[in-house]
Amino acid sequence: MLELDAITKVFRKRGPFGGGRSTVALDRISVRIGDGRTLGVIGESGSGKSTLARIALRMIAPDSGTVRFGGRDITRVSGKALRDFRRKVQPVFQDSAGALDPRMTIARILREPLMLRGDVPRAEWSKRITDILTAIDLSPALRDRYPRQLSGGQRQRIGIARALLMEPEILILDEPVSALDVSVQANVLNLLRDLQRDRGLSYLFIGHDLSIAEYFCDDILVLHNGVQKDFADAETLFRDPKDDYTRTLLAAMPRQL
Amino acid sequence: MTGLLDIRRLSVAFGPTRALSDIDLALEPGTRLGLVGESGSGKSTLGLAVLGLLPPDAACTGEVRFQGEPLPWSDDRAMTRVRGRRIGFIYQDPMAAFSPVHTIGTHITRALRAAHPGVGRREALDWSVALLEEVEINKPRERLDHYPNEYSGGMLQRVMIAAALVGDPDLLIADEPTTALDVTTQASVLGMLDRIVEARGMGFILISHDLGVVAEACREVAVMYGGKLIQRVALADLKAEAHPYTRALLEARPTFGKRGQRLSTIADFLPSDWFDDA
Amino acid sequence: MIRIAASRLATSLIALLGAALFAFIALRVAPGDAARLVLGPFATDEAVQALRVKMGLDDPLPVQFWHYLTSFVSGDWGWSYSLGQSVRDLLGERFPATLELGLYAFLFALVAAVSLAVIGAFRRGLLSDGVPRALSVFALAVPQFWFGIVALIIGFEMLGLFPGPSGRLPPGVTAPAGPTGLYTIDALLAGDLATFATALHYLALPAITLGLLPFGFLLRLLRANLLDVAGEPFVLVARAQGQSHFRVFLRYVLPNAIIPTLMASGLILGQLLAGSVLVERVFNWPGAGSLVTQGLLQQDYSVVQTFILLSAFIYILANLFVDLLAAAIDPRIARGAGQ
Amino acid sequence: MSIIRSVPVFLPLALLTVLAGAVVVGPLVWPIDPYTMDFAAILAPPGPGHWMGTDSVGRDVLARFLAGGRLSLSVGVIVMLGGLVPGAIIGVIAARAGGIVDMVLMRAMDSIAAFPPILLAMAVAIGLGGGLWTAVIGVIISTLPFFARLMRSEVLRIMSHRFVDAAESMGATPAFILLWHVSPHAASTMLVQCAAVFGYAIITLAGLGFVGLGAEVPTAEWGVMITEGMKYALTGQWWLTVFPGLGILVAVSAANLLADGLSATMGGRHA
Repeated sequence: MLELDAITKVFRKRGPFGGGRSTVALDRISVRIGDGRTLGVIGESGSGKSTLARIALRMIAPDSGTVRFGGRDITRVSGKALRDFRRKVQPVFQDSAGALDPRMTIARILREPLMLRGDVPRAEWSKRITDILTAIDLSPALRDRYPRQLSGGQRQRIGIARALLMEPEILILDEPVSALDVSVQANVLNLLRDLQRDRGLSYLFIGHDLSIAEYFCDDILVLHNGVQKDFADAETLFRDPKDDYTRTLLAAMPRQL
Repeated sequence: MTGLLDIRRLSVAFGPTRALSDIDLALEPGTRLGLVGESGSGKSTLGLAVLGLLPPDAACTGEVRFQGEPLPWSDDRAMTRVRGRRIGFIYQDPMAAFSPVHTIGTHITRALRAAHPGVGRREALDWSVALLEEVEINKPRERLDHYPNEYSGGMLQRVMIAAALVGDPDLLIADEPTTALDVTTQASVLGMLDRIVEARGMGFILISHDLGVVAEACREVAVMYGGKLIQRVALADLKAEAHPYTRALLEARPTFGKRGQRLSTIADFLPSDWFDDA
Repeated sequence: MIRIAASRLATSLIALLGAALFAFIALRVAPGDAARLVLGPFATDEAVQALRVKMGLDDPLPVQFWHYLTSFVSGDWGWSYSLGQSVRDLLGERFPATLELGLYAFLFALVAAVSLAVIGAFRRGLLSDGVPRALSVFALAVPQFWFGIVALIIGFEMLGLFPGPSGRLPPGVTAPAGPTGLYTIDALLAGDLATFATALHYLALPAITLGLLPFGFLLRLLRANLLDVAGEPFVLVARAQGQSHFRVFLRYVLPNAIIPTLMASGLILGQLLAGSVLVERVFNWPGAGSLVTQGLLQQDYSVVQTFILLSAFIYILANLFVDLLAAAIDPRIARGAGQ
Repeated sequence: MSIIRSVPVFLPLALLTVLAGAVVVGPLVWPIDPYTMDFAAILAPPGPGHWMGTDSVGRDVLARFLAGGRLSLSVGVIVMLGGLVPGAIIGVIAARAGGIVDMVLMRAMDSIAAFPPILLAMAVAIGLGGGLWTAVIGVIISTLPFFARLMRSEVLRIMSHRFVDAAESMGATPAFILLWHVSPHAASTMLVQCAAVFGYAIITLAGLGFVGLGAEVPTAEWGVMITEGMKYALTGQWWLTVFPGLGILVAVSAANLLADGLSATMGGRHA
């Protein structure tokens, strides 16, 4: 269980002699991720949703508020304690090309988590990689390809596979299907649902598309300029939005066909 | 009455890669057509081909007639008189569509004077102010002196719409005009396009990957895949007469009410040798 | 804008101090005897010792650095034993010749590079594309002093089209009197077209030789920038608005490509200053550069030291000027990221 | 490796190899010693026996050309490596440490870069007492900013990629990221820079030799040979200057073209 409690983050644009403007990226935001559920955080650009993802991954520390994992305060831990936490919470990024090192073959990319875990014997690596490729519906023959030789959907699956090899409890999905074509989106969303069911994973889903969020998430938090506008389970939110901003978002959605 | 646009057997190739194959597409005046396809379908290439703005290494065959006459692609001077005056164009990424070292006013007046060579500087300036007002930019006179980086994406997109309208074109081609924008901005830009196209009664081609976006502003849909035109159908008949690929596009979208169900994928509708991506 | 200017000024000051410190370390603290460097190999040990005291070489290093810096800034640049004149007077005397040469070299580089780059960008073809490319490869790889010699062999000795390596004017012609010290300009001011033409004739080969490196550098940079900008979406959009190919190039592509090219002006100034040392020797051009070569060959280093540090200062100030200019022209820098 | 097979890399590389082969093997095949004077054959034009002619004291120009080439190419390699190692280390430290360390290191590099390279090398060579090796040290110092700035920006660029974020999330240490992700990317960029610096070193040292600060008379070095030949250039003995200059031109063009070719070929693989 990952708990973010009253998280505040302010970004300052520093001028050469101090001063400068500051933007509140997150204003006392609290979320809980766990229990095999999916929490959606939805907002437009500048809403602070990506900052929230980075804090959940502890890539950055909040200015105030606490991050707890399994009851332990990990807001400001570093070094080994931070690395221990990190392997339990893995990211999947929007830009599937940028998330994979272009100079490495798929096999090498998938070897990285096994190396970093350190608890899987070297002799098992090859089998683990074959297994995970099968699990994400990709041919093991792809292992010798480079990322640029794969389609966007295939690359996104490799990103997911890499995260899974860490055997995490939580996946932070930062706009995982926004860059994909519609037909590929469905494949990746189906895969993520199957994985959640089979492996008991919990998800933090960051996105801007309400219809995907409604389909994919259990609970939804609506963010606007760093402020929480709405929070409810997906059905309630869509049937009976509490906040004006949520209503604006719903009204702005393109027609459903 | 002659048609507005008549594309006949249009093919485009970049070296060995075929971007478009044998496209036939005709538009009557006032037609509002959504051109839908996924990445690599050739939809943007089609838009640029009509304007004669494909890169020089593109090999282009076939013919495009505009208001009854073939478009003079090989004669760039003549095409210059078509672009902006008879066919307007809106580009997908407003942030990249403006030269960063020129003011918004410079951009608009240049577009204006390209469409109306006789217009003087002062007149162009007043006209620009009126245009910015039409696309709902506040304090247009001050705003003319601002640089693109001082505008938001939505504002820039509205300025680009204004610039595309200066020549009062008979056809407007918009290439993914809202893809780079937020949902709320997208809604307002689409609404504005819808009103403007309606009011001027011009032909409209909206290129998009999103059937929902197209449905906001068009009456007809043309679906493309792999450089080919799969089908063309009135929006109202889309569900009833959908080609299997179009069905796949519709069904694969996660929409309200599909909660908890498995999404259909393209493989559910079409044999696997039909498409490349698994 | 003021804030940007202030911050650029601060970094420039740091760079100036750093450059002075570097020169101080290289020339004063390094194992060689600084007083011996100034006085040359033929001075007596007593004279060297006396100068050591006068230069304060036995003071603590920070004190020495302070003296070094203040005397440099105040224009006290020492004495040339081989020419028996103060370095400041020497450089002042010779500077106009170098300035004139550098000016024409720059003009040649700029005009040739811009026109070739524009032709290459506007028209694709083997000739308009291959020739500029080959020329820039050549210009960046040819040793300038060697090119000068070969130019003399061909242009003077073989064809007789250009004057030999005999300075700025032929022996019998008196230099035009004028305020600038640049013969071409002084001659024009005096209305003396014949002298103007002669001076230009004498400038031709040295200026092309000196301008060769900046020419290759500018050509390469400008071609790359033009190519980049030509692929920008705003070029496509402007074309789609019915603006002609030529106008779009002139109005959108060129201005956007020129600004990053302009940022390299400091480097070009450095190339000209350093190049003048080599090129002036080949043509016996009576400028500051040949003064440096003379000093090097006679191991009279006072002029050399001053010239080196002066070039660094000029480079830093030129960069400061270019940055401020760019900030004034380019709204992205002038008004910050906006939004 | 497939990179080598691309034409823009292969051609200049082949040219450099031929040149290097010639100056290494040449002396074994060409029987004349570069320093032996033959007063019977002073200023002899190119012809059989002396393919590139002889100089003012009857030394064989071809033999000196080959010896000078060996010197120039080896000095090019020395400067390349001598600048690469400390420059790259400075760049990595600046990028990783950030803050004040970064500031100080980069301002120091700015200060060095403020001097036109050949003048900087001059200052160092004078300070250290002159001679070929002091000039080499000077040229090495002048290349430090190129390497350090490039390495710093490479490290920062690569570290900003998502795949590094992913590695950090998997518990990778900074050292692991530097070795596993940064170094393969940085290596190719540095390779391009090395090729360029190789050419730069040759041309700069020849320039220093020309003004008496690099190799000294009577060393067979291309810059010195041009200086010595300059006296005779306009009296008809063109071969004294033309051949060594052509050597520099070919070597430096090849190095620059190799740098361009490498960067174009490997550009496609960059993230």
